[in-house]
Order: sequence, then C-alpha cells, then structure tokens
Amino acid sequence: MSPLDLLVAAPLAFMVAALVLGQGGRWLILAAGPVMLGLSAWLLALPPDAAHLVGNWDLPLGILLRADGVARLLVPATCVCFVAVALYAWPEFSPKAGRETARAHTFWPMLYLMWGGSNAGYLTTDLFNLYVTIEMVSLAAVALAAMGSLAAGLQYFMIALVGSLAYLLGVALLAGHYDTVDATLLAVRARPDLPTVLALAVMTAGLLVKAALFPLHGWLPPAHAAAPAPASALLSAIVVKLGFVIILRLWFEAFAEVVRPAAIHLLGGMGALAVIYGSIQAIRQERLKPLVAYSTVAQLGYLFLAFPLIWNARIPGEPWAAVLVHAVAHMLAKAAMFLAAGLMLKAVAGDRISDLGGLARAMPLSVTAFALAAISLMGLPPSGGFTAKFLLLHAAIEQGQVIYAGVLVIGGLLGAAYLFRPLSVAFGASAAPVVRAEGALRVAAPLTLAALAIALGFAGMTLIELSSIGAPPAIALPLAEEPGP
Amino acid sequence: MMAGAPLFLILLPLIPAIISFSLPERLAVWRNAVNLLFALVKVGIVADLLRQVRGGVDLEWRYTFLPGHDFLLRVDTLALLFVSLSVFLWLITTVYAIAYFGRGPNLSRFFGFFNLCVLSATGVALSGTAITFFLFYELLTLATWPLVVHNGDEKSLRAGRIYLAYTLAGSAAFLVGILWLKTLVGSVEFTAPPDLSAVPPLTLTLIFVLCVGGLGVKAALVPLHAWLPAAMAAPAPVSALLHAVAVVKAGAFGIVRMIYDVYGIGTVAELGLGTPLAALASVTILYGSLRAVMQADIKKRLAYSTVSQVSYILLGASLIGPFAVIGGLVHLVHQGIMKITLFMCAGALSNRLGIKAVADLDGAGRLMPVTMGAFTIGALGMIGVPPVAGFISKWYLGIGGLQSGAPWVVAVMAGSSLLNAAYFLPMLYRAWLLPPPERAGFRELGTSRDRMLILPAVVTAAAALAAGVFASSAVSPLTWAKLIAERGYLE
Amino acid sequence: MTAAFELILCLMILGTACVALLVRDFLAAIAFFVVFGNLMGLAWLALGAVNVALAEIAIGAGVTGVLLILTRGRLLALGEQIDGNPLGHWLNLGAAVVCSAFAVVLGAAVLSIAPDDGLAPVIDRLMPRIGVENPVTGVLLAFRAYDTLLESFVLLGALVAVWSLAPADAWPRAPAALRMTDPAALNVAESFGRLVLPIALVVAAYLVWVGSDRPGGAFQGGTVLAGGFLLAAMGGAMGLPRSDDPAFRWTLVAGPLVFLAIGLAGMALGRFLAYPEGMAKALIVTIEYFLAFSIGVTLALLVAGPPVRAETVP
Amino acid sequence: MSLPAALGHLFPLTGAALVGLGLFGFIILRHPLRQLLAVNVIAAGIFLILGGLGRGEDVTDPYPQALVITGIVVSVALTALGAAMITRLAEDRCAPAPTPEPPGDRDA
Amino acid sequence: MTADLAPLLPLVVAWPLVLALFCLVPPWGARMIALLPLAPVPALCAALLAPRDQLARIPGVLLGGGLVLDDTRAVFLGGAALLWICAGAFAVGFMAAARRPASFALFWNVVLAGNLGVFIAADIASFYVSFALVSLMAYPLVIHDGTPASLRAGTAYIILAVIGETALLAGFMLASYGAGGSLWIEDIRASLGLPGANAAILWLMILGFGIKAGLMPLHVWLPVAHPAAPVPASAVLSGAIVKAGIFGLLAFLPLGVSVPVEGTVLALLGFGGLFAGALLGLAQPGGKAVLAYSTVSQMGLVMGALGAALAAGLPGAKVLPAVAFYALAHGLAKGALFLSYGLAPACGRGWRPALLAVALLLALSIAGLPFTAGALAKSAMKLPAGEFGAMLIGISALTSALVLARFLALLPAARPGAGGPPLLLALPVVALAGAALILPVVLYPAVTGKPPFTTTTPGDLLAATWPLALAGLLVIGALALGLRPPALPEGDLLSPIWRSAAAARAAFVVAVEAGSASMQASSEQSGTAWADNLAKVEVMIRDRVSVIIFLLVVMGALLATFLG
Repeated sequence: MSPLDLLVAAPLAFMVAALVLGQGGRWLILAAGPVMLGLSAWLLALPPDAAHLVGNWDLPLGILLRADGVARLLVPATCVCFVAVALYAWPEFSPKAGRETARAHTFWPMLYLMWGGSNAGYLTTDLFNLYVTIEMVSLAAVALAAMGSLAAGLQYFMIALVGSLAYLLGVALLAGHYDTVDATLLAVRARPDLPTVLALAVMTAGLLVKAALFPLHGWLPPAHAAAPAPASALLSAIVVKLGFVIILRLWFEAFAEVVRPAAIHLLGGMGALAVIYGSIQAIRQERLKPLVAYSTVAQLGYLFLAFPLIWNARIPGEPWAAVLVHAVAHMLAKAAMFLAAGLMLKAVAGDRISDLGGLARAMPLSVTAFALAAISLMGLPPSGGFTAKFLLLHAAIEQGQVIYAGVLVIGGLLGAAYLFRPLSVAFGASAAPVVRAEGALRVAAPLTLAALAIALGFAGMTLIELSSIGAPPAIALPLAEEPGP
Repeated sequence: MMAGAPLFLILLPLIPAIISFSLPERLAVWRNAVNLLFALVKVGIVADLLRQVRGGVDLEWRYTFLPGHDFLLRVDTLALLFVSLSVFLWLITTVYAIAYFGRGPNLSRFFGFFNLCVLSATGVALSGTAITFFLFYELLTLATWPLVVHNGDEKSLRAGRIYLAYTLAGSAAFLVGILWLKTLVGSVEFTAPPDLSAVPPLTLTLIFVLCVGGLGVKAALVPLHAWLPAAMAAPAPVSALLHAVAVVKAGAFGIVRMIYDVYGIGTVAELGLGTPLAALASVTILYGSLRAVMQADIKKRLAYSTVSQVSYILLGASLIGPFAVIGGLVHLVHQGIMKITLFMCAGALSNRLGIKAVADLDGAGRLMPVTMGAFTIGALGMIGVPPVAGFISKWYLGIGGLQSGAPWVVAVMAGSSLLNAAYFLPMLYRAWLLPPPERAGFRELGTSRDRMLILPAVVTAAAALAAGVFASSAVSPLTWAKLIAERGYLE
Repeated sequence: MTAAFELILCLMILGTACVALLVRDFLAAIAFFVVFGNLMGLAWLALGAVNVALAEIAIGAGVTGVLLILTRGRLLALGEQIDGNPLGHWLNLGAAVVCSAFAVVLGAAVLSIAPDDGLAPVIDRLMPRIGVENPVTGVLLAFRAYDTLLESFVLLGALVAVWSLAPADAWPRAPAALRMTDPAALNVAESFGRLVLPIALVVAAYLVWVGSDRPGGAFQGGTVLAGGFLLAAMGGAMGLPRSDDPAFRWTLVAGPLVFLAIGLAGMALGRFLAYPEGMAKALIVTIEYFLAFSIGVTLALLVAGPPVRAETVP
Repeated sequence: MSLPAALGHLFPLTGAALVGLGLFGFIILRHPLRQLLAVNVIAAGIFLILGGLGRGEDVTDPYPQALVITGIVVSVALTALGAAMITRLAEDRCAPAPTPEPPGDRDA
Repeated sequence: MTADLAPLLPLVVAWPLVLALFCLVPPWGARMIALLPLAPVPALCAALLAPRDQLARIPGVLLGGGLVLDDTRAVFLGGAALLWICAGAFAVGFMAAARRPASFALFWNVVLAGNLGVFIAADIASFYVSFALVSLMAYPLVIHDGTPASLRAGTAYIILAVIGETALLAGFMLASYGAGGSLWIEDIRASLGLPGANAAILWLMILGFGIKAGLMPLHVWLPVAHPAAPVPASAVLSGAIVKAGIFGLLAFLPLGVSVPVEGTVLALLGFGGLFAGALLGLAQPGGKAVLAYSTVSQMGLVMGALGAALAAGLPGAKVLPAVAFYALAHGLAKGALFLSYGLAPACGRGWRPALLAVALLLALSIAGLPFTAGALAKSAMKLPAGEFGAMLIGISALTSALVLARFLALLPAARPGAGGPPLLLALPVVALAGAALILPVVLYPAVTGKPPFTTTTPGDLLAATWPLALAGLLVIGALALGLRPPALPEGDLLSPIWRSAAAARAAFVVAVEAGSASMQASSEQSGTAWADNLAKVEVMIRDRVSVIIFLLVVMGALLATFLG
C-alpha cells in the first residue's frame, strides 16, 4: 500500500463514482476530502527516499513513482485546493430546481479527473506518463474553461493541443534516442547532442504554452476570466503548475547536464518579462476576473525567473525551495482569490472593479480572503509569497543578478498596484446597496486557502526541508556541502 | 520574566484585534472595553519592562524562520523608548477613538486594524535584526492601509493608493538594501555593528542610500513625503496615530537603527554619509515647514508640520554626536506627544464644530477653550517655545550640530522655529482672538463622550509640558534618551 | 524493392497530407485525410507494427473521418464557412520558411538517432512472466498499464467534457441523432447497420481475444465496436442513449473501473497494477474485454457529440 | 549519408516532414476544424517518428508501439472534444437565444 | 537668615505660576485679578532678603539649572517686583469691569513669572524659558482689548518676538557649545570674552535682546504694542518687560573685554535710537505711543552706553550697577507715567492738576532735571557711556523733555465733575511715582558708592539744565504759534513692511499653485497612448496562431541557446 498510487487511484475512483451517481456526485467530496487529505498527510510522512515502480516492472520499461520534495509540497497543496474549491462549488454545481444540468453533472467528474491527473503528474518520473497526465489535466481544464466561454475554451483547447504535441514530439525523440523516457535514467544518460537539445527545446516550449509563460500566455486571461469562479480557481491554481513542474524536472533533473547558462537566462528573461508584462496588463484591467487572471500571468513569471537563480546559486537549495514555495503559495492564494472574487462579483451582480464599492462592509470575510490572498501574491510578509520572494531576492542579490532582483522588487510593487485596486474600491463607499451573500461554508473555502497561504510564511524552515527531500543532485549536492545554520 | 516576553508583548494586541474583528457593531461597548483593557495591560507590561531594562536586564527571543535568517526580538533601551511611546499613545488614542467615532460604521474593522498597528509598531520597536524589522515594517503598512481608507470616500481611497505606492516602494528598496548587506557581511543584527571594512565603500554607500531611502519614505523625507499630506483624508485618530507614532516614527526609528546598529557611527562617519543625510533632513525640515505655511486645511498643515518635525529625529541621528543623538531620540518622544495632541484637537474641532480649514478656526478658542488650550500647548511646543518639550529637542539638536562641526544646524533650527511660528501662530490667533460664528448653546464638555474626546488631548498636552519642564528628572524622555546614548552610542 | 515501396509510400503520405491541408474544399480535405490515415496504416504495416496499423486505420482514418464529416455537416447546416481562406501569401511564405526550417532541424535530429529495436529484448525477456504473447499488449496492459489506465480515463473524461458542452435545456437528452436524412441512403444504411453491428461485435471480441497473443487488443477491438455502433446509429438500427441512463453509464465506466479495481486489488497483494503470478493473462484479458466495450461505446458517443435540444435535430 | 542508412530513417523523416507540414497548415488555416485536421497530421507525424525510430533489424520495438497506440487514442478523444466545441460554438453563434447557462449561479 | 530663605528664589517664579494655575479654574479665574498685587510679593522679599550669590539648584526641572541672585539682579528684581505690585494693584481697579478678566490674570501671572525668572536665572535654560515666557506670553496682554488695532499690534509684536527668541536660541546654542557645553550664564559670559569666541553669538544676542529692548531698527513693534495693551499691562511692558532685554545684554555681554565692532555698532544703534525714538515720538498722536517711543529712546540710551562700554572694554563692575540703577529709575518712572495716563480719565477735573503735577515731575525726572532721580540715573550712565556718550546723554535731555512734553499734552481729558479717582487706581500711581522719585536717590549710594547730588557743580548744573530749558522754550514757542508736530503712524516702518510682506506672500502662493497645476497637466497625457499600444499587443498575443508562432520562436531560441 502506498499513497503514491492511491493519490492517483482514489480521485479516478471518485470520478467514476461521480459519473455514475450523476446529480449525487457532489456528495462525494465529503468522502474524497478526508481521503485525499489523509493520503496527502501520509505522503508527507513517508520516508525520504519513498519511491516505487508501478506493477513492479523495472526501469527503463516501467514507471517510477516517487515522493520527492516537489511532490510533497505540491500534492498536499493541490489536495487542499481541490477540497476547498469543491466545497465552494457545491451550491454552484448542484441540480437546479431538482433538475440535473450538464454543468452540475460534468463538473464533478472533471474535477476528479483533473485531481488525479495533477497528482499523477507530480508523482511520476516518466515523461510519457507525464504526457498522459498533462492530457488528463488539460482535458478537464478545457471543459471547465468552456463552461464560462466556449470561444475562450476552444482557443485554450487548440493552443493546449499544440503544446501537448510539442511535448509529445520531444518525448518521441527521447524515446527513440535513449530507449527510455524516465527522467531519473535520462539524468544519467543524457548527452548534449542535437536530438536531446531539440527534444528539450520542443518539450520546454510546449510546456511553456501550458504554463502560460509570456509571450505564450495568450489563451490564459480570456479562459481564466470567463470560467465560473471554482473553475477559474482550479485553472489558475492547479493547471498551469503542472507544466511548470515538468519543466523544472526536465531542466534540473533529467537534463541538468545539458542545460546551458544562456538557455537558463532565456527562461529567466521570459519570466522577468512575464512579471512585468502581466502586471502591467493587470493594472490596465477594468474587470476583476481578468485582473486576477493577468495576475496569474505575472506570478507564473516568478517561477521561471527563479531558474537562473537556482542555477547560479551558491546554495541552490534555497531558491529551489523558494520556487516551490512560490508555486504552493500561488496555488493557495490564487484559488482563494478567484473564489473570493466569485463571491464578491455575485453579490454585486457585475464584473467590473468599480462595482465592488462597499463590499468590505457587506462581505467582510470575502474581502478578507481576497486581501490575505493579495498579500501573499504581492509577496508581503508574513506569507508564503513573501518567503518565496524573499529567498529569491536574497539569491538574486547574492549572485549580483541586478535585473532579476529589480524585477522581483518591481513585480511586487506592480502587484500591489493592481491588487490593491479592487481592495481599495471594496473599502470605499458603495454606489448601490449590496446584497450580503456570504454563506458560511462558501466563504470558508477562500478564507481557509488564503489563511494557509499566509500561514506558509511561518513555516519557512519546514518547507525548505520538505523541498530538499529527493531533490535532484544539482540542487541537493551543494546543500550537503554547507549544512544549515 | 521569561525570554518570550517580547513576543508576548508583540502578540498581545492580537487578542483585542480578533475580538474586535469578530464582534458585531451593536456590541460596541464590549469592544471598547476590551480595547481599553488591553491597552492598559500593555502599558503595565511596558512599565515593568522599563524597570527591568533600566536594571540592566537584556531580553531576547530568537527563532530561525529561514536558513540564515533569524527572527529576533530584543528589548533594549532604544526599543523601549519607542515601545513606551507607542503603548502610551495608543492607550490615549484608543480612548480618543472610542469617543471620536461613537457609533459609526465599520468600527469593528477599525479597531481590529488599529490593534494590528499596535502589534506592528511594537514589533518594529523590538526587532533585533534588520530583517525582522522589515517584517513588522511591512506589516505596519498593511495594517494602516485600511485605517487610511477608513472613510471610504474617493479622497481617502486616493490617499490609500498614494500611501501604498510610496511605502511599499520604500520598503522594497529597504529590503533590497538589507539583503544586499546581509549577503556581504552575513548579519544584520542590531546588537553590534558588523565589520564592514571588507566591503567596498561605494557598495556600502549604495546600500545605505537604498535603506535610508526606503525608510525615509515612511519618515517622510523630502522628496519622499507626498503620501503623508494625502493620508490626511483619514479620520483624526488615524492621523494622530500615523503621524505621531506608528508610521513616520517607524521610518525614523529604522534610520536610527541603520546608522547606529547596522552601520555603526564609525562607518557612517568614514563613508561621509552623515552629512548628506543631515542636509537632506534639514531640507526636509525647512521645506515641510514652508509647505505647511501654505496649507489652508488644518490637518494638511499639521501633516506638513510632521514632515518637517520627523526630520529632526533624522537630523539628530545623522549628525553623529552625543548631543545630537539625544536630541534626535528625545524628539522621537516629544514630537510624538505634541503632534498627537495637535491631531486629536484638530479631530475634536472637526468632530464637534465641523472645523476643517484654518479659516474656520475663528473663535474656536471661545467655544472649545480646553481643546484649544491643549492645541496651543502642542503648537507652542512645535515652535520650540519653552518650557514645552520641543524646546529640549531643539536645544540638544543645535548643540549636537555644533559638536559635530555643523553649525548650520543652528540656523536650520532657527529657521524652522520661525516657520513653525508662521503657521501655528495664525491658527492660535484665529482661534483665540477672532469672534466665533454664532453657535447657540454649544457646550464643549457637555456629555461624557465629549469629555472622553477632549481628555486625551489634555493629557498629552500636559505630558508635553511636563516633558519639557521636568526634562532632567529621572522619568523624563530626556533622561531615557541619555541612558540610551550612554549605553549604546557614546563609547 | 521494399525501399522503393517505402519511399513511394512516404511520398504518398506527404502528398495526401499536403492536399488534406491545403485543398480549398473541406470535403475533399477530409477525403484525403482518410486516405492519408489509411496510408499511415500501411506505413505502420511496413514498419511491422500491425497493432498500430489496426489502431491507425480504425481510429485515425475511420473514427476521425466520420467525426470530421459529421462535424462538417453540422457546421454547414449552421451556415458556417469552413472552406480554406488562407492568410496573405507573404505570411504564408514566412510560415513555410519557419516550418520547413523546423522540419529540417527535426529531420537532422532524427537522422542523428540510430533506429534500433530498443527495448524489444528487454520486453522479450519479461513477456513470459505475464503469459501473453503479443508484446504490445504486454506493454500496454502490464509493463505500462499505468499509462493505459490513465488513458482510459482520458477517453472517459473526453466524453464527459463533450457532455459538458450541452446546452442547459438539452441535458440529459441524447446526442443529435445520426440517422441519415436521405431516405435512400437511410435504407441502405439501415440494412447495412443491422448487418454490421453483430459482425462488429464478433470482430471486436475476436480482436481482443487474439490481442493477447497476436496483433489486436482492447483499443483495436473498441474501435471496431465503435464503428459498428456508429453505422447502426446512422442506419437508425439503434438510437443514441440518454446521458442519464444508468445502465449506459455503467457501460461507459465499466472498462476503466475494472481496470482500476484490478489495479487496486494488485495493491492489496503487493503493488498497484501488479498481477499475481499465473493470473496475469486472465486478468489482462478480463480488463481488455471490459475496456474494449467501454472504449467502443465511448468513442461512438464522442463522435455523436453532446446532448442536444429536442428541436435542433440537424 | 548513404542512401540505405537514410532509408532506415525514412519513416521518421517522413514524420518530421509531416510535423512541419502540419504546423504550416495550422498557421495558415483559420478555421478551427481545419486546424484540428492539421493537428492530426502533426500527431501522425510524431507517431511516425516515435514508431519509426524503434525499427530494428528484424523486429520493431513494441514499446514505442504501445506509446503510439496510447497516443492515437488520446488524440482521437481530443479531436472529438474539439469538434464538439467547434460545433457548439457555431450553434451559439447562430442562435444566441438561450445562453447555455449563465456564468455564475445567480439563482443559487 | 540665609539658609532658610533659599527657597525664596524658586518661589519667586513658582508663586505666580501657581496663581496662574488657579486662573484656569473657571469659577475662580475672574476673581484672581484681585490677587494680582500679591503675585510679585515673593520677588520683592527675595530682592530684599534672599542671600546674594548663592545658587539655588532646581533638580529635575528643565536641564537641571538653578537660580541665583546678586546685587545687580536684586536691583532689577526688586524694581520689577515693585512695578508689578503697583501695576497689579492698579489693574485690580482698572480691569475690574474689563472683558475676560480670567485670561488677563492668567497671562499677567505667567508673564510676571517669566519676567522675574529672567532676572534670577543662573543657567541659560532657565533664562531662555523665562525669557520666552515673558516675550511670548505678553502677547495676550498686548491684544487683550481685542480691537483691530491691538490685534495688528500684537501680530507685529509676536512676529518680532519669535524672531528674537529664535535668534536667542541660536545664540545660546552656539554660546553653550563655545563654553564647552556649560549651561551656566557665568561660564558663558566668560567664554564669550575669550579670543576665539564665535562672533555670531554676540550678534545673535544683540538681535534677540535688542528686539526685546527696542533697539532702533528692531523697535517697530514696541510703539504699537505697548499702547495697545490695557494700561496696567502697558506699564509693566514698558517699565519691566523691556528690561528683560536690557538684563539679557548685561548678563551675557562680555564686559571687561574690548569688543570693538559689536560694541560700536550697539552704541551707534543705541544712541541713534535715543534721538530717533524721541523725535519719532513727537510725531505720535497717542499718549501711550509717545510714552512708548520715549521708552525706545531711553532704552536706546542704555544700550548705547552698554555698547560704548563693551567697545571700550570696561569691566562689568563699573557698568552693571549703573545700568541696573538706570533701569530701576526708568522702569518705575515710566510705569508711573503709564499708570497716570490710565488714571487721567478717571480723575475729576479738580484732581487733574495734581495728576499733571505728578506726571510733570516724573517726566522731568526722566528727562534728567537736576536733583531728580532721573538726573542721578543719567549721571550714573555717563561713566560707562564714555565721553562722547556722556555728551549725547546730556543732549538727549532735550529730546526727552520734548517728547515727554508731548505726552503731557496728550494726557487724556479728565472726566467731568470734580470727583476724585478711585483709591484703587490712584494709590498705585502715587506709590509708584513716589518710589520712582525717591528710591533711586536712596539707592544711589549703594550703587555708585557716592552720596547723591554731591558732585553737582554749577557748570554741571548748567550743562544739565540748558537742554531742558531749550526744550521748555521750544514747547512754549510751539504752543504759542500753534505748531503741531506731523502725525506719523504708530510703529513708523511697520506698515510698509507689512504691505510688502503680504504682497510677497500672495505672489509666492500664486507661483506655487501655477507650477503644480502645470506639472499635473503634463503628466496625465502620455498615459492613454501607452494603454492603446498595450491593448494592441495583447490582442495579437491572444491569437492562437501567434501563440504557435511564438512557440516556434521560443523553441528556436532555446535551441539556439543550447547549441550556441
């Protein structure tokens, strides 16, 4: 028995159950929540080197599942997000007036499919298996995005499809070249020859589309902005992270020996541009959800901006941890923000930022959730976002990377510029009377997520230790040289 | 007391904060009681700490929050100066705020954030490393923002935006500075200045500029001051709090820490950083006063006055000499109690009489003599009229300037006094000497709420007076400032 | 001789692909695409990959072709313009340059990889442990059963995703009927469908059965089944089910569910998706049957599309 | 490179060409359904690379074959989804009357 | 006798302050007027009884300084106390029906405390505090009437007072630093005499004290402020409070060391004021203004003499007693004159001659008629003033006499009827006049060590009398011809200064507003173009084909970086 399998199998079982149960599918979260959280806890409690081969079939043929630091950070966070989103989505995706609807029916299987897919993605080391998990997640994501706007969903679908294929092309080249697609084996076998670097380039480019790194983010804002709030939360929090994590694994584990400084700076530079560009676009938005969506574009930039910082670090463990903490913090905070935004927009029956007037009074808890999430996203203390940005900034300064340091700082300020705008309006007076629309259960979801994002800021050491478990040699080795203080 | 005392002291306001946030408006009485109770408890704890620290006790609480980065709280004399100022004024402001708002909307929120501000300000004071300082410094920004926008009108929202833009940019610069320094020397603790000799002077200078520039935003150093007058859109208790204690002082306090505990006066002097900073502070002093003269709104005028006055602290810190330090530190307290008096009075005037502009002050002294009396004492203190406390600060600063070979400081002091007089005296003139518009049956102290509104200002005015008259007594701020200087900076 | 055949085959593949992409008339494009798919099947046969060839012809050419034709019909009924309207030719030229550059680089990379039989020896060594003969089935359902399991859920998910597109008032009706509108064609199709469905069932069962030892297997069987279902539906021999029909739902999930259950049962005995010694073949075949059936139904319904409102029958 | 050696690479090279061709098609074609077709061509090319590179002296590696089968099924599933979306979009564009379901559940 | 009286010194200051506190209690405030005469009593006692040259430390207060009394200080203190007592007594009657008595009593007491504190402060902190109290808190007394004229006067007063305070503060800082951080006045005075002393200190002090004492170009406030105040306040302003400035100069100027430049300038300004003040006073339409100009003139005399002494390097022992003596004489006499001005309207017609007689006597005394207290004072001043100064002092009798004659001419008309003035008003005048005429004579030996009127030779007598005689002739001539002096506004230079300041301020405000408005306008324009471009970029990025092209580009770039 191992949570490594169950974390994937359980959501799939729930998916089947949800599909069969139809309109009763929403009840499943009451079982799925405890089960998945329990499995996450089990994952955290596993011994550091926990890993096993599915069906006991050995590499290079079989598939290796592994509980490394990345998984230990992201899987529990993912589970928390899913549980919270599901609880929030409950009333929204229930039968209307006793009648089952397509959305209420299909939302739940899609949720579990995405859940299983993302867990599978974090746990596996097999690049082809990753392709399948990407498709699981993308499929669900497209369906959820299409629930808001079909056009945006189609756009997303087409772009994601090409991205997947680019990734698959890389996998094909690697499979032909090395006769394996396992990352741990590739780490040993990879040579910097043309097929390898081409494979890495196309895989990275394809995944960058999925991870919506500027300038490949075009699909994200319309899709994330138009979807229903719980769907937006999942899209922004979960879906884009998978692409990022795979790139992280490719660059620092499978192909650590192949990667060149110029390439890593290319990624870092794109990340930096994403931070700036996404923030500026967010500042320009007049409507709330596009603003939050562009904020995702900006925040994803940080993840890539960190690459050169990890690469050049004296103690790579710290920026490595930082980037993972950032991913987790963004996951929690962004989910919280979309959920809170959903509640707020519903209450004012509008979607413009200027409609939010007076909400701080009418819906204090939602606004609080939004604000706490904003704090983490801006990287203000105490929050997970701060811990991450702090470590990154420290690394950037230590390495004398003035541009990255500057972008980190400016990005935080721009973040404040756009995130405080809706808050500011919410704290203002209301033009129209506001209907108070905070169900205790619904608002608990964003509030819990946001509080967790803040709480991450107090657990810096734990997170760093977690992230160092099973870290790739390129990350872990220098850490061993210099024991912590 | 245990070593966790500093942490306890910092976290104490969380309790009333949470209670305030969660109590509905109709339980205002309970909320007020809880707030007052905890403010009192905190004063008591600080009094006890004062006693202990004077006796030489050194309290410390350390927790490694990230590898190589400690969360360190230390109670030293300088910290206590700021802490005792803030807890005292907080008690006062709490009383005032309760009376000021009465039963307005959004007060649970207000008091919640109010307590978070106390928390942050205490944290700022007790921080033992620059990074811990930064954490609380940033938290302070966040906790004060809802207070700035409390009124929720377009003006205060705009003020909130400006406030954030300035302070967040400032703290970002500060963060870059301290992280840079930390990577170079390994420690940014406030205990003893690290050895900076290996670092190139240009780098050190750059870091210093970043840090002081960042902190200078909150301390409203010209040209980083614009947020402060804008923040006047906030209600009076907030202005009192922001301008007298929390925000601006946090900045000034941070700069003092930078100069004395992070760089050390030796390094600062070697690098020749003191004089430019002192010059900048002087420019701020004069510019702020000059702008204050031109303001028609009372609170704006007071705000520019704050811009000017806070730089006294910086001037004292940057001059680097025993007297200057004492002057700067003692002004930290003096300016606090005097300016809070002024703001509370201004708030009372606008609350009770609707007076907002200087031109409306006509006859306010006849209608509200007690309030205006307190205001007058505060104003005279600002001008530097003895025996109100401001004079003591100016005296030490002037002599300190001379000691440090900067005789122009005396001219700055003199010029500032003149300008202060130029904007305060006309207000007093109007209030006391011009006839009031007709107001039938107005009574200043008619209800107990009125008394609560005006009493705090009277207390602080009396404190300002006492701090000046009994400057050399054992319990005066001056004596404490001298103690700090002796223990820390005069070896 | 083989080389010449292969060269011609490849040129034809490229040629049909070109036409399928560039021809103005979409119907022609689809036709060429189906041809292209069949040529691909030939290519797989030439490569000795009969399993893939079956799948490619059944799915790549067959199902996809039907899907495209159906979609085209629906779009045309809605007045949508599908025929090619390419970009201005400067841009075309730029795109051509970029894409051929990419293809050249890709080709260079491919050329520097020596084709070999890779893991075939490894697989050969492992095959006895699972008792089936077809190495592809071995890989799909044993060595990389995890991929296959997830993939079956992708398929299921795709159907759910298609359903999620249903208009609010259409749920939980059936998808748009596939019945032919032309009476003559319907007549042919009807009789053909009646005939085909049982044959398809038998063929599918056979494919799955032989799949354990010779080329064939769940996916191939499933596609044949899907084809049968589709033809039957077109001929009106069978209606499409309502999406809230419980039996129908169980049919859909049976394959993935059995797969998952057996995987979990394996966990109880040791490892997830590990087959106990000696029972491997039986379990694999069980899984394959359920899977093939579910895949058939799923693919058919995927082609049929989301539930529609009663009045909008095209 | 001699011709026979290149012939060993024939199918993968064809695959590479198909990928390039499909990309070109995707870029120049504006209608999503035709782009979907182009995507299928790309996918076919990739499968050909994957499978072709596993061509040994006498046997073809079953491992890439299995991957290709998996890929083909995923591909058709996605194509079906894409086609359904395109259709639904066209329907909405045609008859925008009853919106599918309002975004957000205002009646909840 | 010595030890037990030590607390007297702190009490001198504390007692009026305590009385001031009582004034703050609403029900008592108005009645505190009655206690005004009692406020200076400790001071008088101290002046007479307190031990000399014994430092009374006051720990914990201010910067930990102390109070001290010596002979010079005692003269100042005693004189001031006497004047304040009499003026206070006068106020009891005069202010009984006035507006806001509580406020008057409050500030009266505070100013009193400051005024007395100045004379006994041993350290600069105490001195400065006292000086500030007496300067700034006198403002409410000046504007007590609340008339527009007095408010204007008050404004002029307070502006100059603040400037003076500031100058003093700066001077004190420099001085204290120059004296090695010492706060004691003695140390500072000693250090100022040292060769390396900062020249700015003396200039700042001359500026600060000069303003208070009405040094010529800085005097503009005095002729408007003194008359604006109620009569008792005018009396103490002119009689006692200006002396604080004189005392400050005395206390800090490094007498005994020759300081030529500063001394000469001070002398020139002082003697200039001596004549200019008097002549300007002639042109005043108001009686109190005339008296105020007379004060400017008299104080000019003192400062001129001090300047001369400073330039000549006369030791303090030769200067201090003379100045103190002169200050005493002038203070009492001027106070009495002011009070008599206030008394005049209260007198019936029958009492007017008596009043005139008293006033004339006082005027003549001030002008220096031989065998009067004033003559003694002037003769005492001739020593420090030097020869040239002495000559000027002699001539000044002419101008003094003229200006005082003018005052007498402007004494308000008596009220109809023969009724006597209220006792409460008359008694203080009489007492003060008596003191003014007698006390200097009594004290003369103690101050100069010579008996009074002994050295008077006929020549001296003639020298002292001719200016007075000439003045008498001029007055009689003018009266006969019906000549009237030109009428100048009070405070001569004040109104032009006022107008130009107002104009400058208005111009400044306009300029700043225009500047900021234009800055704001320019910053708002460029924003929209940027927004348009960004929107276009985003539309382009969202197209799925461009995403694919970007994908290819990124791929190519990555490949290039890997391979390059």
